[in-house]
Amino acid sequence: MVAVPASERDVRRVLDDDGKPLPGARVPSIPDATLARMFEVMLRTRILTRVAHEVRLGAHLAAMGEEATQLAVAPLGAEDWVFPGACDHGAWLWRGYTIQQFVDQTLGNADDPSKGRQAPAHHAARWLNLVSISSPAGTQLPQAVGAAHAARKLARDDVMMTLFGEAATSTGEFHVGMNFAAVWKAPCVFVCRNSGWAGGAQAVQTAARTIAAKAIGYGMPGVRVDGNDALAVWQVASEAIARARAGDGPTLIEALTHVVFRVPDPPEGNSWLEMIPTILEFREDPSPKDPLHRLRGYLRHLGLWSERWETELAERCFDEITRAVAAAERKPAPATATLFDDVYEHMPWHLREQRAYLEAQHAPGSSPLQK
Amino acid sequence: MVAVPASERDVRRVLDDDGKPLPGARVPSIPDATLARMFEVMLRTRILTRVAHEVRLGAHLAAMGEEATQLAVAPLGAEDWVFPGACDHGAWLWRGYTIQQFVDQTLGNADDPSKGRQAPAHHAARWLNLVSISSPAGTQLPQAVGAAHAARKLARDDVMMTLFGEAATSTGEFHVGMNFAAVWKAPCVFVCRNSGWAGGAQAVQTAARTIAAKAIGYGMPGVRVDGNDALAVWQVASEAIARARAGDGPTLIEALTHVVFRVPDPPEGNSWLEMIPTILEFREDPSPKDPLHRLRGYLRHLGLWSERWETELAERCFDEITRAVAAAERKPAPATATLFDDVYEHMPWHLREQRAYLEAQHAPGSSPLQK
Amino acid sequence: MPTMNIIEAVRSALQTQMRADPRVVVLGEDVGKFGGVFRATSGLYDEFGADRVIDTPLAEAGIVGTAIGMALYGLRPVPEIQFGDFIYPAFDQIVNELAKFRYRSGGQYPCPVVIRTPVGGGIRGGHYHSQSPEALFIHTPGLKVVAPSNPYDAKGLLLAAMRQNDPVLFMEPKRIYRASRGDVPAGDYTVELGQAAIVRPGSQVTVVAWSGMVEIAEKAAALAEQAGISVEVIDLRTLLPFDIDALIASAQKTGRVVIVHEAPRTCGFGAELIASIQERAMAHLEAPIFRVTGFDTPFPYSLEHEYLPNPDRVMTAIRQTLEW
Amino acid sequence: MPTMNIIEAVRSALQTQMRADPRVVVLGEDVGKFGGVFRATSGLYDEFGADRVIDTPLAEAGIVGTAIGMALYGLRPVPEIQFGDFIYPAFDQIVNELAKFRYRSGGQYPCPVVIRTPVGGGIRGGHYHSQSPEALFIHTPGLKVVAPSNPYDAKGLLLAAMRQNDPVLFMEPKRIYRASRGDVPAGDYTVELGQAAIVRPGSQVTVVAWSGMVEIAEKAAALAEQAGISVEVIDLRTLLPFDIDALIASAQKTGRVVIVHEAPRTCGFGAELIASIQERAMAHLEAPIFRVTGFDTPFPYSLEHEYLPNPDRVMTAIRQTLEW
Ligand SMILES: Cc1ncc(C[n+]2csc(CCOP(=O)(O)OP(=O)(O)O)c2C)c(N)n1
Ligand SMILES: Cc1ncc(C[n+]2csc(CCOP(=O)(O)OP(=O)(O)O)c2C)c(N)n1
Ligand SMILES: [Mg+2]
Ligand SMILES: [Mg+2]
Repeated sequence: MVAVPASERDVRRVLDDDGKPLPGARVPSIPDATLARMFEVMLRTRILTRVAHEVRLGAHLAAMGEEATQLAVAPLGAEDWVFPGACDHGAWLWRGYTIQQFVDQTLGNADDPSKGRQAPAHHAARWLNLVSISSPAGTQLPQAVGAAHAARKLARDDVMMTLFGEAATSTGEFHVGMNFAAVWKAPCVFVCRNSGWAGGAQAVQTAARTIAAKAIGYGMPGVRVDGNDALAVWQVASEAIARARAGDGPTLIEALTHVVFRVPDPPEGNSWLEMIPTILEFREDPSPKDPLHRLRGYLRHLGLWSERWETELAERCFDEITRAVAAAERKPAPATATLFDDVYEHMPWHLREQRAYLEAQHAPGSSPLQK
Repeated sequence: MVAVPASERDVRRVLDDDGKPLPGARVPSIPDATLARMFEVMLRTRILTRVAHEVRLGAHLAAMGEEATQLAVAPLGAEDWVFPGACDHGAWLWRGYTIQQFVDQTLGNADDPSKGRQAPAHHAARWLNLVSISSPAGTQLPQAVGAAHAARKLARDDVMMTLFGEAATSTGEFHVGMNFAAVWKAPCVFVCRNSGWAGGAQAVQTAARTIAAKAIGYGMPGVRVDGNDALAVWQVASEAIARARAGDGPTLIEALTHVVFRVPDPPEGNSWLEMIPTILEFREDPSPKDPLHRLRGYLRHLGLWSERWETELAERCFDEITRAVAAAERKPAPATATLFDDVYEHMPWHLREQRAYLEAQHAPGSSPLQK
Repeated sequence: MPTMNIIEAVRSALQTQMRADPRVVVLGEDVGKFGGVFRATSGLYDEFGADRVIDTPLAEAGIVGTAIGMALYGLRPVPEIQFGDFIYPAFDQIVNELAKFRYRSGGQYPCPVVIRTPVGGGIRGGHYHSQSPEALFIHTPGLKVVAPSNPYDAKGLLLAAMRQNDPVLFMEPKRIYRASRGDVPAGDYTVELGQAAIVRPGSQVTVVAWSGMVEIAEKAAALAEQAGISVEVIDLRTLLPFDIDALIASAQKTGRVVIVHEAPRTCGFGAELIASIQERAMAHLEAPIFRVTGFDTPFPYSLEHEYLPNPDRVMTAIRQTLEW
Repeated sequence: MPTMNIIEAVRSALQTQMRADPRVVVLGEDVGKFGGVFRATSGLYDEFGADRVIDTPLAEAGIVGTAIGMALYGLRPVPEIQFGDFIYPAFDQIVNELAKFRYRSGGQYPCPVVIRTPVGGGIRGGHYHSQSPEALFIHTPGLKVVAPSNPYDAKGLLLAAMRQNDPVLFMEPKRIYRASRGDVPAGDYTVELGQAAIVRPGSQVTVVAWSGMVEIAEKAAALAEQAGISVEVIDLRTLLPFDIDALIASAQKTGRVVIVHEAPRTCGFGAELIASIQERAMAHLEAPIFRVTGFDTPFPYSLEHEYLPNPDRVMTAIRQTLEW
């Protein structure tokens, strides 16, 4: 029952390099409004990732070019859960996380939904069934599997999706997550963004010819998809979600992505508001793999795209970021005493004591030198 | 370049159920003396495992029936290293670990080569290139890979072999060990004893059809072998060792074994010397899978076996165990002060202090009640 | 009231809570049909089925990792780790994930997982079936750590742990799993987390212990009594957050404190208790606070009884603090 | 003598020892061509090649597990863990394997692996790029734990660590990786393990610190001086085995001790130091030993400077111990 691609070249595509449906390709039927929204979210993700990169906050460059792959979440329902990796900003925007929330989290101010607890790009949105992100690679995999198994135990038909980079496939967590999922037939979709890029370097992560082939060792189907082709990603994700929802178990999706911008690291100290206007020119990926270029081509092919529409989208996005940053920068940091909240449901004595100590230290006139 | 069996039924065999070469099988050419020694070690392993089981020391029953698989180490050279699992007693006996050492370790007396530090079945023999065993499943895999990589870095052509049960394939350590080995093309042979039995129970470890299939996900060849067929095990192990030695990288061997004796757990408090004679009758495995039965058949076929020879071997083994136990029981426990040796090369102040404290506590007249 | 040993008490707690709350599930290696390596879950599979008593492959990171996901989604998982010594493959999931989920999400994602695991030596288990790793988890903000010493507390504390909303590491004293017997209500009750018990009142020396060492402390107190010394024995029961009030009250009363634990001495939990007590009750202390602990070696095999604290050693420390 | 920062000093130690001993290899994520996330291994790949500067897949258990195998076989591996926060996937290999190999084999299998990892906060790294996990390893018999605070010690201690035969966890203070500069001999020298340094002599209060907190302790001592208080600052340098003689000598001299560390307070290494000092020098202590530490929360992001000990807090503790 285990399907895996016959060869490395067996990569699902729907669109050609310019966004026209390939001859003979099954084209998924996606409503026009949804297609337009996909383009909009991909564009916003691109801009947001780039701006955040330029101010050295909350995004690695490596995520640029992965916008279509991040939209593997698009065919999910709102009740389904997502366990994202560290730079799947598109998944957040798709589900309704706002740019203001994004910026508030990035700056860690008092309005951050996570209360300024984590470094940039480590969001959490319970109301969107988007699970809190951590840095250690791969840890979200067994967690997604547990949630998926729980959904079945509770006789709900929710599906879990988790996203991760190809380097995460080297972790023990990948292995135990995949293995438990297959043994339990958990309704879980594993989406690996294979960019050939890990952190700052291009380390060899595996001697296997494909990531999808790893599925075989778990008795799970594995599929490869062109991660720059938003329609193909939609299609394989839809199939995997349907399988999971029908009780047929998990799927591993290997999405081949690429690293878009080989621009140098920005200097420290760039400011948001200065950087925003200068980003416009970088919006386009010079490579024919650009997922935005392809989806744009498809939309044009359908008569859904115009230069003016895209320009408006981009400008609205810059505008939103500008306003969000301006607002965010006016917001205070979380109150000092909140440092001790949420360690436990109810604060135990030792944290109450430590909070009192900290408040006393911060009280006016408390400097030990003045005594 | 990755070879894996075409189907579950693709399992290497050389001998039929009664030890005759199967029609068309390539029979490995093994010197007569080696074949006889293989039978002897398997028989001794069987007896030792069973006796140790009856006195509830140092062996699980599950290892009985895996004697031929443990001899995957037989084609190795003495310079090659073995990272065994917890019950690969045959590997130890094959390499020259004596029954006396086995019993001394089991009883943890002063002559135990590991100084009574570990529970039974956790041997270590540096002089035999047999690496110290620990309990946590799978931890020896990356260690074997590291040693293998080290051998290549030092331009030596030593090969490492590691043995483990099928449950260990569920651990993160299996994954990282296999992955590093394949990425580094380390000269390492992975031998999985697949008994379908894990500890006291038969938990499902994987949804994959075979363990060998897991090799695909690492870009490593995987082979299946009938683990009850000593000649087939010798053959696949020899091939994998040769590949490793030639610089062609690691191999995963899945040896299909079975659990021989479904006898109940013995009562607590059985003594070695009482149990030894009563074991004789259990020597034979009723199932046609018994690896001893098969190798016996082959030896008979070659004219190398006689009833009398085997009886003598068995009696000599019982005799050796009897004498070893009698000697071991007369040996003292390790001296109390040795508790603090070997934590570090040189004992730091805090351990010297703790040793002095313990010696004072044990000094005559030191009972606090007498003060 | 029925008599139970610790295993039976744990099983009774699991059964009670599984009947009361359909969200409770048990998972781990061989916890299902087989009933667990120490039989703590035996019978649960028959009563609650494979949906709620879940066998897993051999992978502690998977057991805890999936338990986290279950808890996030709304179940109340109670994973079992076969031996405390095998908890380390799950260390990252416990320390970086489970303990931090509530905090890192600003309170959005509580993670109520109760991890049960047997700890401690004295069963001829060697390095890998004997360890007492409590200090590692007490040093991990976001976890609670509970360590009962007897059947009554085991059931009551486990029920309390399963009913609150923070992750708990529940350590069970395996050496006395069966040896420790006592009256345990068949029905429902809880023992509040964070409360120590004075298991023996006394006036001259306070001995603090937990888990398998409470028995040793009590034996030492009995020896002391024979020698005319009145010892108060405190069973800490919850190690994080620990009952500072009980400790300080006793230390202020006796002025002399001895801590007993099985884990290695250096950076063990005894050190924290000493630090916390001297910070608050220095003026009352008549002597340094002494520790009777396991030594700073890996847990040994042949010499395990030389390694383990015993009543004699505790008695020596009691004398030492009195004679100081 | 050249001036170096800590990164350069670490690199210089690696280069010196790799030239001296062909068995030394470096491995880890991106340590090769890329030169390491903090550039500590940059240049080594060019000089020593891919055979001795080994890139690995992303798997800390694999990095440490294979390093163990290399050491058993006869190499002297120096693995790098990118951040101390990511060491937990290797916890089982470190605690159950690396630390116990020599002991469990009766001395047959020494395992000389030196694990380098950056620790500590103050770089806006949040939960997962800021932790100080030393206590977990100090509680693990069989390991040595080293934590330099400046370039000179970093090079000398790392050279010493690579030349002895026990496993070492070598923790580097990442906040001051580049900010801390000083004279460092270009050539070969060692700083003996197990020896503290009195970085500032004083008579009234002893402040004990290590790693990134030594700087804070020194600043507090300077503040104290302005207030007419003479503070002795001890940089522990090696945390296991720690220099008990230096601690006791200073405590006996001053009678007042403050411990400063970044890690959470409860069950941190400060507790052990307090326990050890009061056991041996109680009669000399004029006040409880106070701790200035990180709080018992996960390492925060926005409020990290509220979390971290600072000179003001140390000064408060100094006053407290004097006024007690
Ligand atoms: C367990 C662990 N070790 C090390 C790191 C440091 N690190 C951060 S990103 C990264 C590379 C990740 O590459 P990949 O998984 O391909 O994700 P991508 O950056 O391409 O999204 C590494 C090693 C980490 N996050 N987790
Ligand atoms: C990490 C870890 N968790 C749990 C255990 C407890 N345990 C001991 S043996 C065993 C089953 C091992 O089965 P398998 O790997 O198939 O080996 P076999 O017993 O068949 O040789 C388990 C779970 C362990 N040894 N290590
Ligand atoms: Mg990548
Ligand atoms: Mg097995």
